[in-house]
Amino acid sequence: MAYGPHTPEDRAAMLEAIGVSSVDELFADIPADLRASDLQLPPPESEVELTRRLRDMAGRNRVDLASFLGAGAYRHFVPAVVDELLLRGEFYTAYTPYQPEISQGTLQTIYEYQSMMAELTGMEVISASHYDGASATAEAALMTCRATRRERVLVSHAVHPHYCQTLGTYFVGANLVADEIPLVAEGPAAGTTDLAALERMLADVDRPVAGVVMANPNFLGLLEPMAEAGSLAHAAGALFVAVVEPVSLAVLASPAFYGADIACGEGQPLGIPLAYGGPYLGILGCRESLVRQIPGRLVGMTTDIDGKRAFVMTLRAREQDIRREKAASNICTNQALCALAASIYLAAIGPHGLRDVATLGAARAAELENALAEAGAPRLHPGPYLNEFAVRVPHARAVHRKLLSRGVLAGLVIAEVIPDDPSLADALLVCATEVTTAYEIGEFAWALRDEIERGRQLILPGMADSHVADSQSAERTEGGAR
Amino acid sequence: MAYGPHTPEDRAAMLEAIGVSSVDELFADIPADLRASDLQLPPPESEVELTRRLRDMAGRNRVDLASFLGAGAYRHFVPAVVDELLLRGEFYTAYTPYQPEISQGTLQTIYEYQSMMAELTGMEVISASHYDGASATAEAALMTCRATRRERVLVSHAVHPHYCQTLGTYFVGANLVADEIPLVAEGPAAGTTDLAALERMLADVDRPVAGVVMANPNFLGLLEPMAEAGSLAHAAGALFVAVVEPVSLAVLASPAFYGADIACGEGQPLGIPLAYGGPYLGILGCRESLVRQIPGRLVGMTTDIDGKRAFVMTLRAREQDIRREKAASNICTNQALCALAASIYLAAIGPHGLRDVATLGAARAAELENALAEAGAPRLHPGPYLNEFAVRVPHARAVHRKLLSRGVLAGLVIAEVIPDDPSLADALLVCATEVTTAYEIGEFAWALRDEIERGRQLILPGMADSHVADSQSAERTEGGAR
Amino acid sequence: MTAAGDRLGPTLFERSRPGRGGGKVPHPPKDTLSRIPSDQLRAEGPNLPEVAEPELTRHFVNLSQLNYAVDSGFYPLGSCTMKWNPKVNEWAARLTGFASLHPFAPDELAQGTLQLLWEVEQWLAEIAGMRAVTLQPSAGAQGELTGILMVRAYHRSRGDLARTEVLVPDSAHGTNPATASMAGFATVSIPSAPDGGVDLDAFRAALSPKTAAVMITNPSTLGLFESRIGELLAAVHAAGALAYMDGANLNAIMGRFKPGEAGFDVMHFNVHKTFSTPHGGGGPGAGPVGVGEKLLPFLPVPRVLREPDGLFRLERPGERTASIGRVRSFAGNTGVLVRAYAYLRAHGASGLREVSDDAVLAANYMKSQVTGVLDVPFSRHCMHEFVASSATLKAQTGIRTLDVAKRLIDYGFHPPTIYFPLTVEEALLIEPTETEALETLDAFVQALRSIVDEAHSDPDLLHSAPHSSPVRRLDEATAARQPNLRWRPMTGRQMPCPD
Amino acid sequence: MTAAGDRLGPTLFERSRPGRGGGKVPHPPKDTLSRIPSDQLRAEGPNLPEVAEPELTRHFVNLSQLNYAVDSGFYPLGSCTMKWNPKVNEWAARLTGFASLHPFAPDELAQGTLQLLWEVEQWLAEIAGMRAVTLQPSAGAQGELTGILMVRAYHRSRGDLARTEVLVPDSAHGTNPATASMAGFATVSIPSAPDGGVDLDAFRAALSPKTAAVMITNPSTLGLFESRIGELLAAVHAAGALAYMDGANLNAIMGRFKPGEAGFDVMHFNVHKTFSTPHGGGGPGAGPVGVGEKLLPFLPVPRVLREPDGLFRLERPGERTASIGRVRSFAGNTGVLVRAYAYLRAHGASGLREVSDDAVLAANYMKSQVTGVLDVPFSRHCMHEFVASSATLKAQTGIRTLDVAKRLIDYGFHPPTIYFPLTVEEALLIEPTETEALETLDAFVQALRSIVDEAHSDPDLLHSAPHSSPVRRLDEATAARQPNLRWRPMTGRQMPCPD
Ligand SMILES: Cc1ncc(COP(=O)(O)O)c(C=O)c1O
Ligand SMILES: Cc1ncc(COP(=O)(O)O)c(C=O)c1O
Repeated sequence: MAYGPHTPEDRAAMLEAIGVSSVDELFADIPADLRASDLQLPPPESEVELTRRLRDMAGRNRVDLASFLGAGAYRHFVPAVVDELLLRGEFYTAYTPYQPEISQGTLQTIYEYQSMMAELTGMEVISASHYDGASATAEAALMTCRATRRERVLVSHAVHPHYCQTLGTYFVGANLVADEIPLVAEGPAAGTTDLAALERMLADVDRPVAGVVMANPNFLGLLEPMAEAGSLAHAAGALFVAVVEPVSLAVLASPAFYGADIACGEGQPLGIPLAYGGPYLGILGCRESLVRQIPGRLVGMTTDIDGKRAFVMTLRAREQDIRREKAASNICTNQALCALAASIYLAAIGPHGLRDVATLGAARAAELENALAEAGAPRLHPGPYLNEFAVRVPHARAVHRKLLSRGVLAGLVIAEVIPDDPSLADALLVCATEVTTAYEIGEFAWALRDEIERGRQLILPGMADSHVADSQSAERTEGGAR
Repeated sequence: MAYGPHTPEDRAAMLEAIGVSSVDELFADIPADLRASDLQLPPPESEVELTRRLRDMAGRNRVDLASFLGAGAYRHFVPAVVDELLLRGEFYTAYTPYQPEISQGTLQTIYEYQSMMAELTGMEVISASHYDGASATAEAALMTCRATRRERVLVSHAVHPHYCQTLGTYFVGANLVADEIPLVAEGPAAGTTDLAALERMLADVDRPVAGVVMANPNFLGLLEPMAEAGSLAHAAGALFVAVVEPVSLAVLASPAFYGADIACGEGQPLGIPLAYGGPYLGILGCRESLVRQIPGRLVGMTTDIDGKRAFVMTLRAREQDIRREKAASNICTNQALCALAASIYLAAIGPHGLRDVATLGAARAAELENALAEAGAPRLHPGPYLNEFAVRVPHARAVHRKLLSRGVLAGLVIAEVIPDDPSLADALLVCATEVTTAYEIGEFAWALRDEIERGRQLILPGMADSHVADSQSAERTEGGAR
Repeated sequence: MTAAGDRLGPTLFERSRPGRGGGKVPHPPKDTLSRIPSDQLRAEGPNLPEVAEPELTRHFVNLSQLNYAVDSGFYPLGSCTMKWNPKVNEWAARLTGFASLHPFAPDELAQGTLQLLWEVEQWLAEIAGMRAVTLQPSAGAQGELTGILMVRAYHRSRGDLARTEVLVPDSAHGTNPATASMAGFATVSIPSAPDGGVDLDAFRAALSPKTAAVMITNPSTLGLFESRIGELLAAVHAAGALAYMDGANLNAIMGRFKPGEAGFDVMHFNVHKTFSTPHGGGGPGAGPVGVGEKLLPFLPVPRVLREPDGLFRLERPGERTASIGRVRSFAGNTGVLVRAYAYLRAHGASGLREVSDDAVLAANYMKSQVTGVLDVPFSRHCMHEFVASSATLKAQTGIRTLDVAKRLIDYGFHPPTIYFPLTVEEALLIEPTETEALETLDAFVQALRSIVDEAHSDPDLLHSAPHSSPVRRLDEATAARQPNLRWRPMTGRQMPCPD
Repeated sequence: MTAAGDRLGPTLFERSRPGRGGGKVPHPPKDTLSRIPSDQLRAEGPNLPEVAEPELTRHFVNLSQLNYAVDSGFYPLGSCTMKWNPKVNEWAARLTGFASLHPFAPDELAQGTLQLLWEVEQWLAEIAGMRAVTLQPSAGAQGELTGILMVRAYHRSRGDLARTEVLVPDSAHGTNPATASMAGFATVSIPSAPDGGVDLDAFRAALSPKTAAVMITNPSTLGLFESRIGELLAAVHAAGALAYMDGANLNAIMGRFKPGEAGFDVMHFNVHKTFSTPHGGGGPGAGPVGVGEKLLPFLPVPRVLREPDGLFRLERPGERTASIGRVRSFAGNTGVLVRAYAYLRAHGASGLREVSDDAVLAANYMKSQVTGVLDVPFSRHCMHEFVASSATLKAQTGIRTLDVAKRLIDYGFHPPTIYFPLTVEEALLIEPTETEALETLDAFVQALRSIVDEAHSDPDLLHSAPHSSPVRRLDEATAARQPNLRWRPMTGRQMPCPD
């Protein structure tokens, strides 16, 4: 066996001590008629072969394009110190700090994570940690129902679609209701949550609302009227949940500032690799009064019997191993190592560095906006944004695809993720961060102008749809796109 | 400053405590007329910019070719555990274990290195460590002079040319003499050290020989008559120095077995990256009787005052910090981290694994020999080899160059390193290791056959030389080759 | 300070000084944010620590050394499977092609990862004897939720709305009942029989038309194979309910028992247990779910599909309408699954079976050695772990399992899981795993023996243990009564810094 | 065992069991070696340890924790410059393009590394005010040898064979006289003046037509800038000798003093000191050498050349015949130089000057604080380090510098360099470097203060220190008298295993 220490002699000695003559005897409890058929799997591979295979597979991913893709997961610079420390076996091969006397490393780093996230969000209590932004948002919404003993939440249509869908899955299961708040269709607030609609929905006395969930920046990159929305929610006796992006909190108003009761979001931008979607970090925090509703681990400061300062898991009566069916959630294994990554990242980059990261992203995004507008792809919405925005591109899907072969990953074809919203058809969601270069922006704009130009020349009025259909069937045969 | 902790307040507080008003005052001892002109260097770079620059530079190296290049530095598989452990700050950011009480990690690993190298070479004493194979060989040769109080060593022409040259540099400085033992020109022993010549050279009573230095396998990959040569050396009162390749010692007779007094060589194959030549690891070991002549660090086992087993640097009276101008060598900073890499590698791969590494290399090399012979490039020498050998290729330099553009790094053009030996003109030195694949061998053979074919068609008799000259001037304009 | 001095250190906040750190990111143009309305901007920057990289590194290096980990010693934490985490897996997950791939990357840019995910699904399906596997759930508990939501969807799809209960044995892990609640079901607890298995009569009695599913952990949390599994499954299916297997202990039975073949309808895997991905101080893991034919349509979106031409793609939104939907963003904990893939490939069919055989062998060996030292309530062969108990010791000496556990720390070992499962008094759940050397197992048993001696000869030594750890027993009561959950500069309430 | 238990462990050999380990390499065909004559083959395999990867990892993880390192605490080891080793440098050196490049790769495949080496040469030349730099020497000592061999070649090239002596101040590092010997020269030791500088009269008296070179360490090993450097250099050159600067302490004077500009003919750099490359438990480092016009022809081969078209190449054999030849294989410790390059670029002109300023500032600050605690023999401003002495303390209490040093370990610090330079009685050479926080410097001084108090109040505590380290003072005498330099299974002589 690849990593085991047992020699044939070791095995023989153990069998003898047990008093059996073969390992098979130890499996006697498995009923004979239920024993497994042979494993139809390949033979073992040595590390030489394995590394060759893995290197080849990794090489079949293309990560060398100039990428403007964000949409909930962001390319950021990660200082080298982060991974070197994460690779310390003492951190990554330990587990939940059940024995605090020999887990102070994990415990103190979790406490520091809680503290730093509390600073960023302004929340009093941060739990460490949840699976990702989507499940943290679902848990946040569930919290509002437990806290208010109401059964309905309102979720903005501009919350990340994956979060909305996950929340929906969790809510269906729990026999709770999640309704969608529409967006403003036109005018200066286009693309942000429709506050008038929200007010109407909150006014439905037969269906009292436990919580209102909105994202800032929202999925389309736009800044939302969070303070106003929070006031409306509170006026209706509902809690207000802010879905936030942690890097942006270096410069944007914090959830506490605009009165959110719960903050949640995706921690990936804090030093965690993109890795095709995970492991990421679900951020979840709340006001002090909600502390007994919050799911997940909490570490507190205390002393040992000698009076030395020390850290320990606390308020565990919310957790499944103690509370079982009455627990705040079933979460057990969490994303502690990702929380550690976020802590090291934040400490390494520092508050001023984080501000620079957020601001540089905003600066590059403004350059990108100008370059794309000149290339013929103006913004779709007029409102303020930080570093991500939607642009209108005729035949977005086809153009996006063409740009791939020119080395540009032109953000997200929004219709592929939100297929049912006509206002978002023919739009790309693009983002810039501190690692986006002027050269990449130039390449994108140049190639885009060229493709838009060609599109104008080739596609006569009325042909647009069939063109899209064509490109879809082309995709099918190449097995590529969604 | 990029990594410093000092804030302006810190600096002000320190200046005040010192009692000066500016840092400039601290440099008052530098005579005014000798103060530096401004540094004409670029401004600092943030880690974002720096990593981009370094990634670009690394990308400008081409390491993706099918490589058959060895010649003293070998491509080997390195288990992942090696680098993960090397990256532990406790190892790589410590220094020489001057304070053994808080350096047992370094000390025990050095002791283990000494022990494992002793097992491989059969030597009693291993010093840890020297810069590389070349300087270790030079130090070994110097040892023979100190031990015998003679002033002349004989070095086989088939010792790695860089080692011969380095030894020469060291010897010229020390006013000592190094003479070259020629190789057998023809017959079954062609390419190995000429024992008859050695015997003659040893017989020169006016110029008594301190040591005889031979490599096994030698630079041409051939196995040498080490036992016979050792006997000849000893008969003449000289010491016998074996230059060895450590992976090969898993299967080849050890220096102790054939009676060498000193073993030296390059430790790079033991888990150390190629890295364009360094840092590598100079291996140096000797018989117990020579222990006071050996330069470099020695760690011994002892106890502490409580009787606990512990390790400590010992026999330090050989070293420069104690012995100054009478020291065995001026070596101070060594290659301890590379010695640690070798230790972890050896322990990870294990004795059977090391045997497999050596044997797989030999197996692949035999396949390579057959494939190249079929392609029209037969071996240059008939004698036995392990995993490296020379082949005859017409217009070797030009063919080698052509193969580069076909993705094959066809070993070493021997004439580029040993320009003065007509028997080695038009020859390539090629090697295979456990990472060489059948596919790579196939590519090499196929491309080589093709180039040899073309060469036959294009080059009329008599044109060969001008062709070479042409290709050299082509090289010049492209600025590429040596 | 590693090798010397006090080993506790200040927090990052106490190490912070205004103006320290920096050098990571170029400075942005000054007026960049002026285009954003000022009420959207933060008035004051977050009060994050400012530390230079040297201090930062020492902080985390020294903290790490306060941890006990698999990489430092024996960690027989029952039910958690603290096996060796191969280093090549860490290398693999960090390959740029894997690590830098955006989750919304078009399929054609993601063929390497998609193939890997697809292959992991095939391997897991074969190991479990299931029809298909989803890799999305982020941990075992989320896998449970996914599985039970599929059960719910299945019954609803048949118009069967009456099934509101999930049966859970009393020895089950806390996630099982918690999951049932999250999925809107009432939990019915089933008692254990004296042999540690499920009480078949009680089980049959609890089954009814209201039963949506039964969640069985097999091998159970007592480390025992459920030998009446055939009868249990027959009864479940006869009642029209579905059988969920909590597969967290699959590491004991690979190549020996395939849950799907035996009749389970759905199960989850814990890759951070069975397939060696690191536990990360609490996570991340991954909790794939395997299903049989019945639940196939309900798998969460998106699945990884292989086209006839051999290329791979993710399911598109709306492509499979019966699905329970998403349980998280994107495709799953891919980075964890890369590690699992490396483990699967390194072992192959024979190696995986050997993993289970060696895990069971080591556990039975330890059990044989611990018998006579502590109580060992179940005498039949165990699987990968076994329960011991200090009940007799407590009766004789007053020494509790907690004291034994704390004293093990002084002997250089991580204690086993204690007071779980809840059904055994003064329980210690001991799981040696297959990657521990015989000498290590022996040394641990020897330590237990010495501790039992000490319990008689010097009980105070145990009451006050551990003695050699960086801190000693903690004041957990104050921690809970006056929770201090975040650093607050300058308030009277917080504890003093140890410096 | 990190967090608990005894922290010493057995050797790899004691952990070995026949049959453990493996799984790394595929098995070769059986008869592969039959083509090799049997007398060339090894009869028995080497007796290397057989351990599985989990044991292996724990072995090295636990050993590492027995080390004190810059990454764990303050390490003011004078003369060695234990400054922070930036982590991005480690990342850079591991980039595949750098790490996997074969040293015989044709130049066209090596443009990235060649450019990097070429740029490092330019940066170093500018910093030192030298004409050119070779990056080949593997460490400072090899740089010294290279430099002195060039001096030798220079005199010989002029037919001047009488120059057989090298002058070395008595405070010099041991490598200086050892180097002179290796290069075939006799060492003439020059006494220090009371102010710590070279005694100018003694120096002038020693200079003669036999003087080949003088090796001056500047700043000196006392941490002092050689203020009479102008006079010294003038005298050297007037005598027809060359001036070698041991530049190991260049970290104090970057941007403040350029040795080449001032008149030095040759110098070496210690990149593992000045340019932050890690010390690796003893190495590797790199010792580039800079030369002025006179020694240019003698630089070792191969140099890195930049062609007019902007491409880079290595010198070819025989291209420059005056060269002293090779001092090692291949191009140098390239992996170390990648790290140095990252450091140079991260700092730029302003940062490098700031490095030196902050190093000097920190040293003078500590000196001001240590004054009055221990003797501080030289009162003028120091450079990057300063000498203290326990001479008075010893006279008063019998406590030696060794005891002070060992006691510092208990306070969580690595001791300074002790008993060096040899010219100061009971010396402690303290070098804080520029990367230590003010609080750290203060804490160290505070520890010194406490120790001095203890020397009066409780001297035995110091005689027997350290008390908190994994082992206590060692029996070095036995180690030297009966050297045990390699593990030998089963002999009576060896010490028992601690397990
Ligand atoms: C039996 C059992 N079921 C379920 C779980 C929950 O898995 P996870 O922690 O991955 O959510 C565990 C984990 O420890 C377990 O042991
Ligand atoms: C002043 C001085 N010169 C020379 C050296 C030798 O350099 P290296 O150890 O790199 O060989 C040192 C190293 O410590 C030194 O401090």
